[in-house]
Amino acid sequence: MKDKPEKLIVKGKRLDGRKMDELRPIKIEVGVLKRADGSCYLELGENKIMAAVYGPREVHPRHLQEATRAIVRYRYNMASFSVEERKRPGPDRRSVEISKVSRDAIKPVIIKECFPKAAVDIFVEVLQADAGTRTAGINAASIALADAGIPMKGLVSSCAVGKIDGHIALDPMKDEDNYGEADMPIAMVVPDRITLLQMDGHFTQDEFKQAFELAKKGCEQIYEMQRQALIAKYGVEGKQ
Amino acid sequence: MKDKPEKLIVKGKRLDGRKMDELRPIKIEVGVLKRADGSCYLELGENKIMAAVYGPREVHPRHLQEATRAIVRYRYNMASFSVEERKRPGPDRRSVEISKVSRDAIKPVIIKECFPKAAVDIFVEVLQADAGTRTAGINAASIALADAGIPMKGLVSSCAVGKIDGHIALDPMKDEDNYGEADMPIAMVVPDRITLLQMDGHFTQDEFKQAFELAKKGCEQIYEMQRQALIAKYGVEGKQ
Amino acid sequence: MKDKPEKLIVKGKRLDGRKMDELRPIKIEVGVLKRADGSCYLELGENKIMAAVYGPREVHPRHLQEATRAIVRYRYNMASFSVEERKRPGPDRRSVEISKVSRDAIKPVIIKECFPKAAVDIFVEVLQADAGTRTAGINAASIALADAGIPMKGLVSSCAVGKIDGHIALDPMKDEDNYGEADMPIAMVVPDRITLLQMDGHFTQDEFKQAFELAKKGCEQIYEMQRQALIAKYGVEGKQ
Amino acid sequence: MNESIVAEIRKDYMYDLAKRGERVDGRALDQYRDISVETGEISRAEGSARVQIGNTQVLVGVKIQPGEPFPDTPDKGVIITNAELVPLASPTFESGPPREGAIELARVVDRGIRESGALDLTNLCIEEGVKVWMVFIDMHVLDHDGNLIDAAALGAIAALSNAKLPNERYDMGKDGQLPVADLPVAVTVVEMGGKLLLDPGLEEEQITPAKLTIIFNKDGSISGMQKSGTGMLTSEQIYQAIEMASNKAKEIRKKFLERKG
Amino acid sequence: MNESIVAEIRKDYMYDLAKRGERVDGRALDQYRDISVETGEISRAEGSARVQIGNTQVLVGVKIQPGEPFPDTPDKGVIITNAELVPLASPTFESGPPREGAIELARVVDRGIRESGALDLTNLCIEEGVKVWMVFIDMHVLDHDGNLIDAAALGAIAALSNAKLPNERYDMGKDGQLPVADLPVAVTVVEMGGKLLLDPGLEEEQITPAKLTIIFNKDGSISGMQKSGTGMLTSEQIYQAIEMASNKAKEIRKKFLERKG
Amino acid sequence: MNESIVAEIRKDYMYDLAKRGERVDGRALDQYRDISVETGEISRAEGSARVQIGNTQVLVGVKIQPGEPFPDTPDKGVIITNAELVPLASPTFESGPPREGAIELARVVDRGIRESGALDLTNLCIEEGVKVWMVFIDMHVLDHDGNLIDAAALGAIAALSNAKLPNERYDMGKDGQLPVADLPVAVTVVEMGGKLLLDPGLEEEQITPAKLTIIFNKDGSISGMQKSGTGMLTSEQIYQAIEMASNKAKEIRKKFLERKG
Repeated sequence: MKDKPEKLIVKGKRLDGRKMDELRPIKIEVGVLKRADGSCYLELGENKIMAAVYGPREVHPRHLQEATRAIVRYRYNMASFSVEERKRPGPDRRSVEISKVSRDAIKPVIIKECFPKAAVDIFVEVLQADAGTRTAGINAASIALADAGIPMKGLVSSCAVGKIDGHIALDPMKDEDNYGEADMPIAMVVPDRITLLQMDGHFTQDEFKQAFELAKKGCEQIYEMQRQALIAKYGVEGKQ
Repeated sequence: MKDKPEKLIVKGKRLDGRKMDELRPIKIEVGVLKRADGSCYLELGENKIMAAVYGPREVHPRHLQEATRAIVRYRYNMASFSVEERKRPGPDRRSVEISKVSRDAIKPVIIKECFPKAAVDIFVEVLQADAGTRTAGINAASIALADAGIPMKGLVSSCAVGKIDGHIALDPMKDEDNYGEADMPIAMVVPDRITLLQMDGHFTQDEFKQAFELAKKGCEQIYEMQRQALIAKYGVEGKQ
Repeated sequence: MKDKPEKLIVKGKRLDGRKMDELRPIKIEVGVLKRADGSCYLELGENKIMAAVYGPREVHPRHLQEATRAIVRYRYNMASFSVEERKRPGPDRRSVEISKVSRDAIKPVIIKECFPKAAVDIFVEVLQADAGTRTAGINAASIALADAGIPMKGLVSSCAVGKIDGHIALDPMKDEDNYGEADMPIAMVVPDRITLLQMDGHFTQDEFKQAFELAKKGCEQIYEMQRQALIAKYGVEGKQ
Repeated sequence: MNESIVAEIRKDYMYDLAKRGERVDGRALDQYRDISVETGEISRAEGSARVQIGNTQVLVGVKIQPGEPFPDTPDKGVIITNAELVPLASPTFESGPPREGAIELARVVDRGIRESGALDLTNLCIEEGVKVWMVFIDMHVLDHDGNLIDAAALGAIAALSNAKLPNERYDMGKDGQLPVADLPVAVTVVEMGGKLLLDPGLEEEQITPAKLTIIFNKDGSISGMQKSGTGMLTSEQIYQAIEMASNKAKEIRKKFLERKG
Repeated sequence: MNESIVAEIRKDYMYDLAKRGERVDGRALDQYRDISVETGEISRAEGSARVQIGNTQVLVGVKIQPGEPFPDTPDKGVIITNAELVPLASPTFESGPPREGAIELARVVDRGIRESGALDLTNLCIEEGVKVWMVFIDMHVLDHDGNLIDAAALGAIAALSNAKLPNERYDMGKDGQLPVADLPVAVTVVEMGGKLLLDPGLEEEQITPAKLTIIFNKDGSISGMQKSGTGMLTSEQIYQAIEMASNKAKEIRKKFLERKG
Repeated sequence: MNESIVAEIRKDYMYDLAKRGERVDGRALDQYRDISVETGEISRAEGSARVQIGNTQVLVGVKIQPGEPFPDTPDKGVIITNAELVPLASPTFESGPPREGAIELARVVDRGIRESGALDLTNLCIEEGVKVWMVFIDMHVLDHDGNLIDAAALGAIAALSNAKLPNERYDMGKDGQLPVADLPVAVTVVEMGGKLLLDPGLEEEQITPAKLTIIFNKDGSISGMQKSGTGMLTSEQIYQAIEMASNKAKEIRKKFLERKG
């Protein structure tokens, strides 16, 4: 790990030149995989994420089936080479938790009643990581679901907000995350339905409010980009 | 591990003041858990044991079902903090063997034909260990079964006997077990049906006889305490 | 590991006195186990191999069943004490691959249509290893199948060929394998149906041809020994 | 099928109650169940606490042993937090390696301890780069009647507050008290029929679409949050939940942690 | 269902036989099957023995390698005993990590070796706290026709008696003989219809409710016992079993172990 | 059942096509699909390459870190090759530890790299017996449309050719280029209806009885072969396959590997 930079904010700008309320550049490609029913490749700064959706499809093992609706599964996984120090392949406790909260974040928008007894499987592969992989993964997964034609009540948009040298800042990148004082990823169905909220670090209750409002603004911007990507592909918002 | 005490027996008394044929203090509480169908908290000296019974209940996976009677499962587990050196969570070879012989010790008294295709699950958690956890666990499990209203042919009562500085002694505690020359846990349905018998160490055949007879006396005392605990709770011996 | 011998070939002879196209001594015993449906003990030089076949028998778990034919499973396993440095029990990546290619090598001769929904299970235990265990295992498995009365289109015969100090040599033993430049195990249904072909090391295309032709000659010799062993046991070639 | 209809009716009933400000067990929406905290029960552990919230029961043991530091933090002690949802505690818990529920529980409690600064890890260095104290926080669930997370988190900080540094056992002088710098308290709120309820019981937890746990420090600041469940919350609900939980956290800390301080 | 009726009839038949002092394979109640012990077959191992008891066949390999001692016994060698019930040996054995049957088998044999003092572990120290001999006893079952435990235990002690210390391989002088101080022998007795039978065959083992294995030292003392099965034994039966087994153990030791001594 | 009849008909159709020298996707029998190789995409890795063969897509990352050598090769670096067939890439891939398909894939690629001498392991020694470079080759399959092995092998050598030695990160001077001595290329041939086809697409791969992968060095010699599938090949077919593959390997190497050299 590199040493902590002396300052994370210089003259109101962040190490990568961003303003406090500025997202990193985002690139979205829809429908990039052949085998998956829906897919999305997404870059958020240095993060490179591939998401795929399979479904509706048969459930194995059978006893997991639900009689009146589809089950939704979500697997967040990091490629071994996606981080500085090679990661052992396979799930660890962190990825199990992220898979769980991401599933909780995405599931509310899926109209599960359309596919009784079936499964909708969401796979997110982190090809390169630079802080914010879970939020980037949720954004990509949301688009991949639309690409797969899974009926949804809306898109889920996600981003994080951090506290950096005492300031609230949108979408922390790796150094800001490592050396910052707080990190809070949220996911939202625009305009105001929160489906993910995690926080660790230190926020006064006032700081929390400021951060939370900023994060919601970030989600709104991301939502717009998600929409545009789907319109560019389909002419409309992910309708089949 | 502490060093071996110079003598384990001084003037016919053991390190904790007990006589050779004396059990450690026993405390029994019946029905201490809400979710379990039956439960028992038991202290034997420094041992603290929680036992719970679930059942009769459905068997998963299905292929383990038996058409004409219940299956009985037994899981002995040590809490990580129950021993001096923190134990990694989960089963190890020792706990697998103890689970097996404990199940063999308890199963003969359960009237399995009452519940075809069902399971009776027995869980024993060692919260603090001080030699004798398997016997204490069997005693607690036996009471938890009665508390759950599982039909039984009798109670199983269990205790160990050891050889300490050349003397046969009832119910060895940790130092006696660590530095003793033999250890023999037994379980019995009073008056004379042995359901568990293990021994390791060194016994002449005469010593074995002496030890075995002493262990049976110990079981009889424990049986009396088990009965009293159930009577205190139910007025009668575990009849529903 | 011992140091590399200065020369692996001296005056046209190999370290164990063999000629370049000479197999190690082979010993075959048919039907040596009671519980298995078919079995074979085989020695190839210092290799000691036990193979057993169970089947046709029921398939567990059920979903692996195939409606119109038997499934074939093959497990290659090394005993912990079979190699110089004690091997941890259980499958490793090498044994998983060997099991797979051995199954691919054996399966073509089994008339699977005779036993719909059933399994034919082949187990190969390496009791002592000295290079060539997978080929020796296939040879033994082939006989064990015949011993079990499984209908087959033919016997599979297998041997390896290596490049040793620049020379092509049949059936490398351990030192030749460790210090040789190439190793190529093949399996064949005589006269010319190749069912296994693996190679690693360095062969020019000409060397490959020379090696391949030599390996086929080796397989023919082995086939003859397999036949003789079955005739000795059954009077005919494994027909029941 | 009948079973699921009964469940549906029961759920509707509980939602209706909630809308009227009532709960199945008679509590007010903002009423916590009775809490009890007993410490020091496990003498084999360096610290321990048994927490009961209603019928929910969690036993937390803290073991402290010397070990090697992580290469990138050579001067810091190590915290390892683990939750065991043993099958003794609930008919729905199974044997085997921790599943996502146990992992999430452990990780949320872990972050609360860590981020609140409850343990100053540099205090736990014995010899830089060579030997530090490893603090194992093992949360053993004994009876699961809802809201495990608040119980486990309370048990963890109570066990830490009560733990000693076992210097004697390792020939490093006299035993000391594990220094604890803050007292984070987790409080969980669930949403039901548009209303917020403190401290969900098992049945409430099973039917609620969304749960929010907030961990507060002594000074009222927040050191951790975790939303779970597949429901959605409005900003308004989140702000309201924080307010409800904030007061309760202060009360719990005062009653069960500070009196020992 | 028919299958289980046939099994029931067969069981009754065997019980009736036992009551009359007879067994399905024609043996007397106290008659052991034929035993054969071949040692040294696996030259790759430091010691090995193939034991057959009737059709039951176990191959035991002993590997001896230098390794680190356990921290709490820095001057003692290490014994690691493992049993593999590979699926080649029985239609009921499955692939995968050792199940309770294999674990119990290994642990009973292990305790017999250990508690009898067969290996003096302090003899196996090379450099205190740094390097000791690790003795791996691997019991590989090849054919399971009942009474694996006696076969495995006999194989273990025969393989140890036959093992060398591979000093040369590790540049520590000449190879030596592994010093073996006692010769524990396990003998198993089962109860059937009130009678006791020595050395159960597979079919007997499957229907017997209770099995008792006793491990005897050279001097006739006992270094291990293990009751298994879900039956109950009376004290009288236990005393009688010890007597039956004690004589047999002496005989087996004399015939298969001491002649090599 | 219908499904399997359809599959049977489809299979017959493809066999018939092959006999006439045609393929379902319109390719000639010896025609490879379009290949693309992009390197350096993953800046977090020391080397990386994304290979596409038709719709098949594999991303290979190479991580290089210091570590301990194996005791028996104290002066040699270590190669660790791993393939992840993640469930994102195909409806038939499942989560969990690598199954035999992934293991075979990794091991074949590994042998090709190793046996070709592409990496001179003695060049990767930092301090004999103490510290060497560990080269992790991780092959992450993203889209499985047949012939993963050629794609993975090509990705592996392309990523290695493109990798740097991260000396700076470990305070060992300037970053260097990982020295790559040979450029092994794997080419796969399948048999169908007596004909040989280069570069099987997914559907072809699923119905072919036998597949042969051959790995060629720069000088045309062979460093690895692997037959898979339960079909049988004649000697003639094997010789012919080698010839077909040999030419193609040269072409691929020239186009996608040497231009970077």
